[in-house]
Amino acid sequence: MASPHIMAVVTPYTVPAGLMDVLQVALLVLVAAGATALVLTRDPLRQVVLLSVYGVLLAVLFMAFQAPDVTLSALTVGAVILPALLLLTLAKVRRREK
Amino acid sequence: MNPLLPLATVLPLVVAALISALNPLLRGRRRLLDGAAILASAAVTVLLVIIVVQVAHQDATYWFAGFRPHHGVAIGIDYAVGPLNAGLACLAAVLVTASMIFSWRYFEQVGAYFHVLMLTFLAGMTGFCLTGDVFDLFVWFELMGVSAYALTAYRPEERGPLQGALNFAITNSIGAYLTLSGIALIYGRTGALNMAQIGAGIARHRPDGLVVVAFLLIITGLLIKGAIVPFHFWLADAHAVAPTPLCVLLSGVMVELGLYGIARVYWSVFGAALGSRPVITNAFLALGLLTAIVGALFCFRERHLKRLLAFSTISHAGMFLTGIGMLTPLGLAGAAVYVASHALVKAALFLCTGIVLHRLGSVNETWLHGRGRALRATGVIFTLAALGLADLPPFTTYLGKGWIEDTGNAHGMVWITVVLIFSSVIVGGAVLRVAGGVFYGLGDPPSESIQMAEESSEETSETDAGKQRTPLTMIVPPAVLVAGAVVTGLLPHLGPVIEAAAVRFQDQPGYDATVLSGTHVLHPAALYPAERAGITAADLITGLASAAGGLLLAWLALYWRRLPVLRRGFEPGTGLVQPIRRFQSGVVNDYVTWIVLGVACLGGALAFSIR
Amino acid sequence: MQIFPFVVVAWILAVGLYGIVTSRHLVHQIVCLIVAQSSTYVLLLGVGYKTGAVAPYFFDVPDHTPAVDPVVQALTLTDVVVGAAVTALLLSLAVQAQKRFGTLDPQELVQLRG
Amino acid sequence: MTPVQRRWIFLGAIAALVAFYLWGLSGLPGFGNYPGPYGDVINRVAVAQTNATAVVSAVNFSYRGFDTLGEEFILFVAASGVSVVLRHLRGEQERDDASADWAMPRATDAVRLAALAFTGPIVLVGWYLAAHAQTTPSGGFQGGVVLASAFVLIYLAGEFLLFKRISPVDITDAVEAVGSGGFAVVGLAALGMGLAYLANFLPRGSTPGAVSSSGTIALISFFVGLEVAAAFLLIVAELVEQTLLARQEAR
Repeated sequence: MASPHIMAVVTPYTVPAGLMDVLQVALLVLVAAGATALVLTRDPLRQVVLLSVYGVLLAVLFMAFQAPDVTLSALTVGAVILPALLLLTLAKVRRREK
Repeated sequence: MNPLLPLATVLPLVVAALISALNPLLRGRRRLLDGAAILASAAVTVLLVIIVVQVAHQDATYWFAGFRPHHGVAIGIDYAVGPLNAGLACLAAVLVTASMIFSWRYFEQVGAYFHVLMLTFLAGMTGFCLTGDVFDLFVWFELMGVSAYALTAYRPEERGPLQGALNFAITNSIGAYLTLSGIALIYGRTGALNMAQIGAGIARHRPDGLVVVAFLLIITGLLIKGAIVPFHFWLADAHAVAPTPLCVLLSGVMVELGLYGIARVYWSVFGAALGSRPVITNAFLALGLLTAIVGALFCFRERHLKRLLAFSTISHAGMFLTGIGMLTPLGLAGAAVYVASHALVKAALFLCTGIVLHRLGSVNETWLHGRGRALRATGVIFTLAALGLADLPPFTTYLGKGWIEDTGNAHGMVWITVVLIFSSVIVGGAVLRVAGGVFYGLGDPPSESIQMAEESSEETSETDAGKQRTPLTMIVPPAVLVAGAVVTGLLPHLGPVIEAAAVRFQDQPGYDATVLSGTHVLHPAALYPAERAGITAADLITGLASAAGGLLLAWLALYWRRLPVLRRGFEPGTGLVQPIRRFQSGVVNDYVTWIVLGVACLGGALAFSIR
Repeated sequence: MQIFPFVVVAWILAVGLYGIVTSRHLVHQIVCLIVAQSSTYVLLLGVGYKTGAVAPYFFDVPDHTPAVDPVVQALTLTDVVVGAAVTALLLSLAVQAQKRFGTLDPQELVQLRG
Repeated sequence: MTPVQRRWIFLGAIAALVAFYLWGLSGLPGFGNYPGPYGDVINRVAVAQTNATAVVSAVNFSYRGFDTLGEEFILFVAASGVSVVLRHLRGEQERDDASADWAMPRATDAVRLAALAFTGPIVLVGWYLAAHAQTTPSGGFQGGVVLASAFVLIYLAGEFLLFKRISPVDITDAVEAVGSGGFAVVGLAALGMGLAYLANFLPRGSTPGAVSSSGTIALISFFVGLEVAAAFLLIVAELVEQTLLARQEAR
């Protein structure tokens, strides 16, 4: 473990508090709007695209909440895996709906 | 620390993974596969029996990865094991073992998925029972849930299982997320996930909005799992279509685990903060008694055997919640004994239904009328189990219900006895009617209605071959379970031992001391003065009365055509329950609406009385 | 700012439940379930947040720098996995339901009534 | 209930529920004021106790490792469940469907090239993430998902046969079981040494933050990575399976 007095010289990069607040509020508003849009979109195929966007929005919000680990998961799951699964499902389902 | 405690959960998980990994090698070696799965669940049963004996007089705590709490702050996850929760886990293991033996070579065509899912289900149940950490509770709740959804859809080529599994999965997932929201809320206040630590943290202040809301949200998921009206709709849809071995587990223990969760969360977390307020008791009693009545009425009009048994489970869940909701040691002890004995007879009933399905290819009571005469042994076991369900002494069920009624009477609530006997009579009457009609051909053959004919054609056989006889592996488990329901009542000192366990379960300071500082409280102080738990004349009389009422009702149901006065009341579908029948619509959107409405109403009641 | 994130949490939950109740398409309903669940992520991370604190990684910052709560982040990770698992299972059920019922409208996926 | 009745009942109920929920939420200490003690204690002791600088991974794989064990098995069960539910689709003839046009047209060469070009780096990133659980924001779960998405890219590129060759269900099944079972066995190993289940029994290295540091945390992260990658791969494979058959016949 490096000795503390050496490490103390390195100041971690932090966003100024006021800016952080604004950023978080903006992201929260975007997430709330994204959730609403996602629910009100009744066409599943459009929903898949929106879900991807919503996944990214959540990921960025979690970044602002200082949770990089969760950001990575939200990105990979919310923006890639879930939309992919939904697309595959819709591909099968739609084929039969015709 | 006792290394057996983690094994109760880890052993089935490891065997499940092993079976899955060796799946290609096991293909075509069903005996090996069945044997491994049965051995694993039997081993877990033995393990849990040992644990129950070890913790009979002193609760045990297990800290995973060895992170013990310091100064009252827990940084790891613990198992907090007492006789009641270890006993419930043991009951789950017994039923899993019985269903595994029953399904010996049962599902011929498919791979190892059935065994894998049954074992993970068992692991989820033991983890849920033993854990002392709220988030860990959520994790095992979900493992149990996901295994059960997948098993419900085990025959996905049919419509019923798909619809049942979808409704089951969606309602229970919403419940799980509400529970998680409650956990997050209480964590935001106390910065703790350990039940004892949270309880100690919130006990110091008057309960405010956050505590009340967190409590209600956490128990909502458990009420849904516990099939309490109006959160019960998913149950009948899922139970009616699940494979028989799974029905045994869903009805026998999973529903009861939800109610256990409520008891655990109340007495280990919120009890000290909320205090024993009348509003809590009243809310629990109202929900419990409503559930008991609604379940019983639905049960009686049902002709689909599995659905009939499913509704009887709902009715019994209401009775269990009534026992827990009394908040007295005797009520909890009664609920515990009732849960155990009900699980044994209900499992036997479901297994007998499975035999009927295997031999006769239907579970429709109307169609089956008189066709079960050849199944002599099955008929005897079914009838005995039905009498047990109707609370006939010496089946231990009468003792459990008797204690709940005793504690109600002691607190001046005689109407509890009335409602419980009413529900027992109706449920018992329905199941005895089935026994008499199907296995002995009693009564007039019922007329076939169009709807019934449709339903009977839907259920196709689960088994593939050998329909000419009942294998020993199918008939022995229900016989043993029914015998077990008698034997448990004959155990010496049953009453005092169970009541002492209930007192310890309700002793929150004692629980805190055991978990957080590792000290043991030898003589826990009871919240309420202990009442005498034993076999009283009142218990025997109400038990006999319920069984007699059930028999009379069954006789009436079988012979009503000869009594012109009763002609209207008993016609299936035209009776009392017709107006409430349309609530059970099968549409998951409706079910979710009822859940939200139920939470809102309960929330309103709690908010206005605890504020 | 004190309560605003939690208002958003309640809103997301309500909107998700609204979608589930009014849905006429099973896949849409499953997406709404994902939305309802995402409210728990925001709630968990919201209660563990500390103004001005860094992420709980001590790779390039001194050991005693104030950091936000790592526990809720671990819980959220678990929650994300659980959600993905349930979603996958539900989607496979939807595929089968479409095949067996010929529709994905929850109101027509009715086999047995009480 | 008719949809209109349902909507109104629901709107009334949800308004009450939201009000009730907000009543509870308003009792929180307020955003940005996490009260502790759990997270603060962990932040204080984790680096010294585990030699992992990524405290979230330390919580996931050590302090609350038992939760993660349950979580991995939930994923394991979901993958098995998907196989159970979809197995009856396999083998059922859907020849008539194969000609119908549906929402996944054949990829153009440009898309295929781009997707394939990305596959290599993504596998690398996934591996990197899975191997650095103990140091930086990453871990078996994220790495596993990224690995799985690399295979999804192969699928997007239209190389179905390659996809099928890479992920034959039996082997993926086995890998998945090894991942989740391996996690459980790491815990048992500790038990066998007389320690608590899931206790960290490996040497933790001398430097916090080194790739070889943190003992079982890195090992468990590896197994989680295996489990997650295999589980998602299986789920995708089950959903794709039929598509594969349909395309093969069309060729």
